[in-house]
Amino acid sequence: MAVVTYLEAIRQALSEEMQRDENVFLLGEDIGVYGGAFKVTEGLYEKFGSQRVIDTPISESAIVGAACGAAMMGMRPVAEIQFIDFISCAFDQLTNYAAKSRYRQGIGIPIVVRGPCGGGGRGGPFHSQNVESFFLNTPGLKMVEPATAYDAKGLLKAAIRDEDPVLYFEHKFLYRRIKEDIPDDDYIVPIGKAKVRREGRDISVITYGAMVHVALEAAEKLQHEGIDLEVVDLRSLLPYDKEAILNSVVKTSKVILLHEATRIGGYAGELAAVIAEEVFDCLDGPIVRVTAPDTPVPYSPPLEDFFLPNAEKLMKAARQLAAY
Amino acid sequence: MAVVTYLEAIRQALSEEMQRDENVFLLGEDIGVYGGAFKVTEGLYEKFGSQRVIDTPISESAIVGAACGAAMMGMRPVAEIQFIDFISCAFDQLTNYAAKSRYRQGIGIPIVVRGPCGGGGRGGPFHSQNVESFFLNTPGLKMVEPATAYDAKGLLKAAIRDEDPVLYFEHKFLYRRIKEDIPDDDYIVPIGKAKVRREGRDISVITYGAMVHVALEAAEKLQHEGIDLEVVDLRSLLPYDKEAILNSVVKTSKVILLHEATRIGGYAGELAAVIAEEVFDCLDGPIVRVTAPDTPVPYSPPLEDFFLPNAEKLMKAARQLAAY
Amino acid sequence: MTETLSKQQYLDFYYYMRMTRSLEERLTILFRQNKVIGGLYRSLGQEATAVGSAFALRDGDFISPLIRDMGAMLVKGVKPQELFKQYMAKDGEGTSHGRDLNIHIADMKRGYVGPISQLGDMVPVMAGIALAGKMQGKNIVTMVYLGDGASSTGAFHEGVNFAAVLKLPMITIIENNGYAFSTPTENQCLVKDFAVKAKGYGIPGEIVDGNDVIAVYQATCRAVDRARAGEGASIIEAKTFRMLGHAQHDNQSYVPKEVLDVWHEKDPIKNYQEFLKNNNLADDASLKEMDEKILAYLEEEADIADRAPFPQPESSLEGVYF
Amino acid sequence: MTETLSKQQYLDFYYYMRMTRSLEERLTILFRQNKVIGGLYRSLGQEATAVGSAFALRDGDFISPLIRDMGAMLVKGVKPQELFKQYMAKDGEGTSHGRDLNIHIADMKRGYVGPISQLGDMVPVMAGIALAGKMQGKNIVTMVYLGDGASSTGAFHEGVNFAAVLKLPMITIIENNGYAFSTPTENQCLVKDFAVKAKGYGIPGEIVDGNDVIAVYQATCRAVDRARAGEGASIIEAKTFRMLGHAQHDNQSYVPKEVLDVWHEKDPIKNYQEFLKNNNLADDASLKEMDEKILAYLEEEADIADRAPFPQPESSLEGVYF
Ligand SMILES: Cc1ncc(C[n+]2csc(CCOP(=O)(O)OP(=O)(O)O)c2C)c(N)n1
Ligand SMILES: Cc1ncc(C[n+]2csc(CCOP(=O)(O)OP(=O)(O)O)c2C)c(N)n1
Ligand SMILES: [Mg+2]
Ligand SMILES: [Mg+2]
Repeated sequence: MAVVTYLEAIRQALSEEMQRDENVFLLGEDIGVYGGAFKVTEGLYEKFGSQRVIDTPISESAIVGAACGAAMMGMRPVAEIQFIDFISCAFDQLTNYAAKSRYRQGIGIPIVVRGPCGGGGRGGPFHSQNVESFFLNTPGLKMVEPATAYDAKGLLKAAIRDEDPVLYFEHKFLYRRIKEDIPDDDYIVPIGKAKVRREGRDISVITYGAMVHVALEAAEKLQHEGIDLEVVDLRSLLPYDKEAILNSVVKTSKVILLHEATRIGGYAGELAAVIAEEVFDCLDGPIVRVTAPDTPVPYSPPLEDFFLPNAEKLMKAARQLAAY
Repeated sequence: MAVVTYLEAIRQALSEEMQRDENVFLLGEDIGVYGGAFKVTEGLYEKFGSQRVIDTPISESAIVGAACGAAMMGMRPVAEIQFIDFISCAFDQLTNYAAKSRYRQGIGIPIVVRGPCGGGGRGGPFHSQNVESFFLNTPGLKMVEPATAYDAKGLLKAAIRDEDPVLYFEHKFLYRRIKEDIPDDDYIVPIGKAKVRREGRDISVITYGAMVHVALEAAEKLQHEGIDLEVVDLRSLLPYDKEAILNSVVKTSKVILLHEATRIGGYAGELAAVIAEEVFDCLDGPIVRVTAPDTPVPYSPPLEDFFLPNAEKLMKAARQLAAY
Repeated sequence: MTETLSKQQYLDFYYYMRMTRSLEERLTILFRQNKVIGGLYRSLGQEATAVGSAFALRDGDFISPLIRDMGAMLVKGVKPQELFKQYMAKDGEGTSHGRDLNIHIADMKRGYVGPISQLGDMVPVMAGIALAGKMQGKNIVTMVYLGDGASSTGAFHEGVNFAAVLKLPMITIIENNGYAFSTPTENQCLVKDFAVKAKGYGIPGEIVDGNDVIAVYQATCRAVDRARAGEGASIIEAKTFRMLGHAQHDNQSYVPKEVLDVWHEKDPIKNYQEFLKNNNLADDASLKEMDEKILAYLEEEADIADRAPFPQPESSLEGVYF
Repeated sequence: MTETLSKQQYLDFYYYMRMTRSLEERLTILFRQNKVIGGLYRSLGQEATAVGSAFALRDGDFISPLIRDMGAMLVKGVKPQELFKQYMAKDGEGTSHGRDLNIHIADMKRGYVGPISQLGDMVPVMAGIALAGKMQGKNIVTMVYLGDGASSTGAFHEGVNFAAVLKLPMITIIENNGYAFSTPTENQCLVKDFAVKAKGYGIPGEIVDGNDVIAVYQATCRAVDRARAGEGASIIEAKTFRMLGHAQHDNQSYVPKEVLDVWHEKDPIKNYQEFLKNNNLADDASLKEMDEKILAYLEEEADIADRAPFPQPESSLEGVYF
C-alpha cells in the first residue's frame, strides 16, 4: 500500500498493464518524450521505449482508427486524447467503427480511449467538457469515470483487459487533488459495478466523477440538518449498474441525479428514465436533477464557479426534496 | 393548396426560401447536377445556378465549417448531409464551432444542416441511424424532425430563418410514403412548438418523426379496445415544447415515450427526466419507453423489422400501462 | 517479390476479373428479381485494379476493399456464395449474418476487413493493422482502397499521414474513376494526378493504368516490396473509369457519352483477352471454357445463397458486446 | 498590391513586432503575478510571420489567428487592453466577456475571427467566409494561420481542398516552427517543406523565411494578389522557430540547445533593427524611443485591464441562443 494521487494511480495502471501484457501499448500526442500534457504517462517512454509509447501526429481520427486496427490484430492499445474535448474529432471512428465492429463483422475492438475531462481548471469551452452523453446512445461502446485513486487504477486495468472499446474519462480536477492508500499489487474494479460511497436513509444521490466528492461534502453538511444522503458512485456509465441504482432508490424513495455536464440531454436523463420506469412505485417525490446550466463551459472564475454544480446547490435541492 | 409528398414539401421550402432571400444557398454532395441522392434538391440547380446550389467534395467537416463561415457573413447556408449517419464526420464542427460561436464570440451561426435519417429502408448500420441524441447535450444547437409534409415545409422555413444552427432531420421512410394538401404560399411552423396529433384520455404517447405515424396507427387500433391514446408530436427536439408535454401528461397521467433510436441514452431520457421532475405528482404509473433495442441498425429485413418499434410493440406497452 | 509471371498467374488474372464481372452480372439479375436487398454497386470497367493489386499480396496481408473492389476480395478468397448471401441479406458462415450490407464482411484469416460506409475511415484502421503487424514482427502489408472522392475526407489525410510518419507498410490505392457519385473528379480535387498527393506526406506515389491488370500488379508489387523492406507507406493512383452509375438506381446521365465511348475501348477484360491470345496464353476456346466454368460455378453459388435462410429476428440482439 | 514599402510601413512592421513581443512579456509578468488565468502562450521568435502576413491584407479581409499570431491581431486593430483583459478573464468591450480564453475573440468589423481550440477547424470556417465574400461580390481575402502540427488534422485537409476546388480567396499560412507541443516536426509529417502540401490540392505553395518580416509580407502580397484576382487559394509555409515552450508551463527541455542557439541568431526583431539601421530608416535613438512608447502604452493598457471588472456570474447564462 502507498498513498498515491488519482493521476499516479492512472500511471500505475498503465505501467503495470504494459508490464503484464506485451500487447498493451500507448499512443497519443506528446505522451512519449514529454510524458503527456498532464504528465500522466511520465516515465513510461523511458521504461517501455518508443515502440510501445508512441507520439503521434495531431490527428485524433487516426489515433482512434489506428488503435482499432491494432486491436483487431490482438494488440491492446490505449489511446490518449490530450483533452477529452478533442474526442469530438474522433467521434466518427468511435461511434461507427469501434462501436459497431463486433456486431457487424464479429471482430472485437479492445481499445481504451482515455483523456482528461471536466471543469474547474479555468480551461474554458474547449478544455473543460464532459462528453459522456455524446456517446451514450451508441451501443457497442463502454464508458467509465473513476472518482477515486483506487478506482482510477482498478477501472483502467479492467478497461484495458476488456474485450470491447472503453472510453475512460479521468477528471482533471481530481488529478492531483485527491490521494489515497491503494494496493501496490494487481486488482481490478469491474466495469458495470457502482459503489455506495455513503449509506443514507433519506435521499439517494446518484453521481460519478468529481461530483462524487461534491455529494460527499454536501452529505456531511446535511447530516447536521438531519438529512441523510446516500451517495452512489456509478463508476461505470455504460453499462451502468442498474441494480445498485434501483436498490438505493427503493431504499430511500427519493433521488437526486447529479452531474457536472449540462442539463438537457445530460446523463441524468437515462437514469431518470430507468428509475421512473422500473421503480416508479417506490418513489416518494420527483426525480431531481442537479447539473450545470445549458451553456458552454465559461472560462472566467466567477462564471465557471457559477456554472459548476457544487455542494451548496446540491444541498439546496436536497433540502427541497427532503421537505417534499 | 396541393397534395405533395414529405420530400416535395422539403424541396418547396428550399425553393421558396431561396426565392425569398438571396442569402439562402445550398451546399452538399451531389445536390446540384444530380439533385441529391434522394432527389430532394432536384431542379434547384437549374433554377438557381451553380453559385447557389454547390456540389462539394466529400468532406462533411468542410461542408459544415464552410457553412458556418458563410453564415458569419450574413449568408443563410443550408447544408445537406447525404445520409445523416455521415453527420458524425462533422460532429466536431457542429458541437464546437457552430454551437458555441454565439456564446463565446457573439457571432450567430444561422445555418441549417439537413439530411435523411432513420430506418426501414434496409440501409444497414450506416444508412439508417437516428442521431438526435448525439447532439442533445450541446447547448447552442437546435434540432427539429418533421412527421408530416406540412411540418416538413414549415419547419424547414423556420429553420432557415432561425438565427441559430438548426439540425433538420428528415425521415427517409416518409419521403415518398406520406403526402397531404399543404398551402402553396408561405407559412412557418415555429421551432419549439409540439402538436397534439390526436387527443386522448388514457395515455400520452410523446414521439416524433416516423414514429408519429406508428403512434397514430396504434391509437386507432387501441380505440377498439377502449384505450384512448393521446399522441404528441414534438416536431422540435431542441428546444422542446415542455409545456405541451407536461400538459398532456397532466391530462392523461400516464405516458409512453416512443422513438426509433435505441434505448440507452436515447431522447426519451430527457423527456422522462423533465416529466419525473416537473409533474411527478400527476403520474399514475411508470414512465414507459418504447424504443429500438440497444444494437446497431441491422440490415436484413427480418432483423430490421424486429429492431424497429412498431404499432404492435407500442400497443403491447400501452395495454400494460393502461392496466397499471 | 518477382514480377515475372507464370502462365497460371496470367490465367488467374483473367479468371478473377471475369469472375468479378460475371458475379456482378449475376447480382444484377438478382437485383431485378428483387432478391438483392438495398443498393447494388458495380465495378464494371474497374476489375483490373482490384484484381491486379490484390494479387501482389500474400497470405497474412490485409486489404480493406470498397464497393468497387469485389475482385480483390475474390482474390483474397471470399466465396461467391458469401457475397451472394450478403447482397441478399441472408445468413450463413462468412456473411455478416444479415447485419451489414454488400461487401461489408471481414475475415481476419483470409485477410479482408469489412469497410464501414463512412468514406476514408478505413485508412487509419488499416494503418493500425500495419502498425500491429510491425510490432508483432510479422512482415505484413496492408492495402486500403478508396476512390478519388474519398480522398477528400479528413480520415484519408490523417490516416495516410499517420502511416507515413510511422513508416507503416500500408499501401493506399486511389481508384480514380472519373466520378464520385455524380461529382466529376475536377469538382472533387483540382489535381489531375492523385498520386501527387503522396508528395504532401513525403512518401512515394505512382500512377498506373488501372485498366491494365499487369501494370496494376507490377506497380503494386513495387509498393509491396518497399513496404516489406521497411520503407513505409505509399500511394498508388489507378486511373480507370466507372462504366455504370454510382449504383443500380443511377443511370449516370451526367457522364458524357463520348467519355464512356473512349473508356469502352479500354475495357480491361476485353483487352486482356487480346493480350492472352496474342501471347499464346489462351485462345478463344480456352477462354470460353473458363467463362463457362465461372458461370456454372456462380450459378451453383447463387442457388446456394438463394436457398440460404434469412437470419433469425432474435439473433439481431446478440453480439453487441463480448 | 504594390510591394514597394514606404518608410512608415517599414517602421510599422517594427512597431507591431515589438508591440507583440512587449505585450507578451507584459503578460508573462502578469502570469507570474497569477493575474493571467489559465495558460500563457508566447510567440517569441515568430513575430515576423504574424505581423508581415497581416500587413498584406486590407480592411474587409479576415484572419483567423492561432496562439502564435497575436501580432496579426494587433495589425488588424485589436487593442492591447482587450488582450490583457482576455488573458485576465475580465469583462469589457472587445473581449469574450470571460467566456473564452486568450486570443479567442472575434470582431467581424476589424476582421479577425476567434479560433476554437480544436486545431484545423478554422480552415473550413475561413473557406466559408471566403465563399460568402465571393458570393456577395466583395473582393475579400481570408487568411488562416496554423502550425506544422495542425496540418496533420483532417479539418485542415478538408478545408484546404474545399477552398481549392471552389477557387476561394483563402490563404493558409503554415507556421513551421519546428515543434508541435513536444513533438518535433519530423514526427508530425515526413515532409521537410510543408509548402509541398499545396501540390496535393493543385494550388500554389510558397516557402518563406518566417523570421524575415519583409519576405513574409511580400510572399503574402503575392498570394493576396492571386486571391483577389480570382486565382483561388494558396499555401504559404513560414519557416520559423518557437523560442519558448509550448506554453508557460513547458520549459522545452526536449529542444536541443544548439538548435535554439542557431535560431537565436535569427531573431526577427533584432535582425530587423539592423536592417532598419543599415537602411537609414531608424537609429538606436529612434528605436529606443519607439520601444519606450510601446512600453508606456502597454503599461496603461495593462492597468486598464487590471482595473477592469470580472464578468458578473449570472451573465454566463445569456447568449447561448439568439
Ligand atoms: C463520409 C461519407 N460521405 C458521404 C458518403 C456517401 N457516398 C457514398 S459513395 C460516394 C461517392 C464515392 O466516390 P469515390 O470515392 O470516388 O468512389 P467511387 O464510387 O467512384 O468508387 C458518396 C458521396 C459516404 N459514404 N461517406
Ligand atoms: C484537434 C486538437 N488536438 C490536440 C490539441 C492540443 N494541442 C494544442 S496546441 C498543440 C500543438 C500545436 O502544434 P502546432 O500546430 O505546430 O502549433 P504551434 O504550437 O507550434 O504554433 C496541441 C497538440 C488541439 N488543440 N486540437
Ligand atoms: Mg470515384
Ligand atoms: Mg508548431
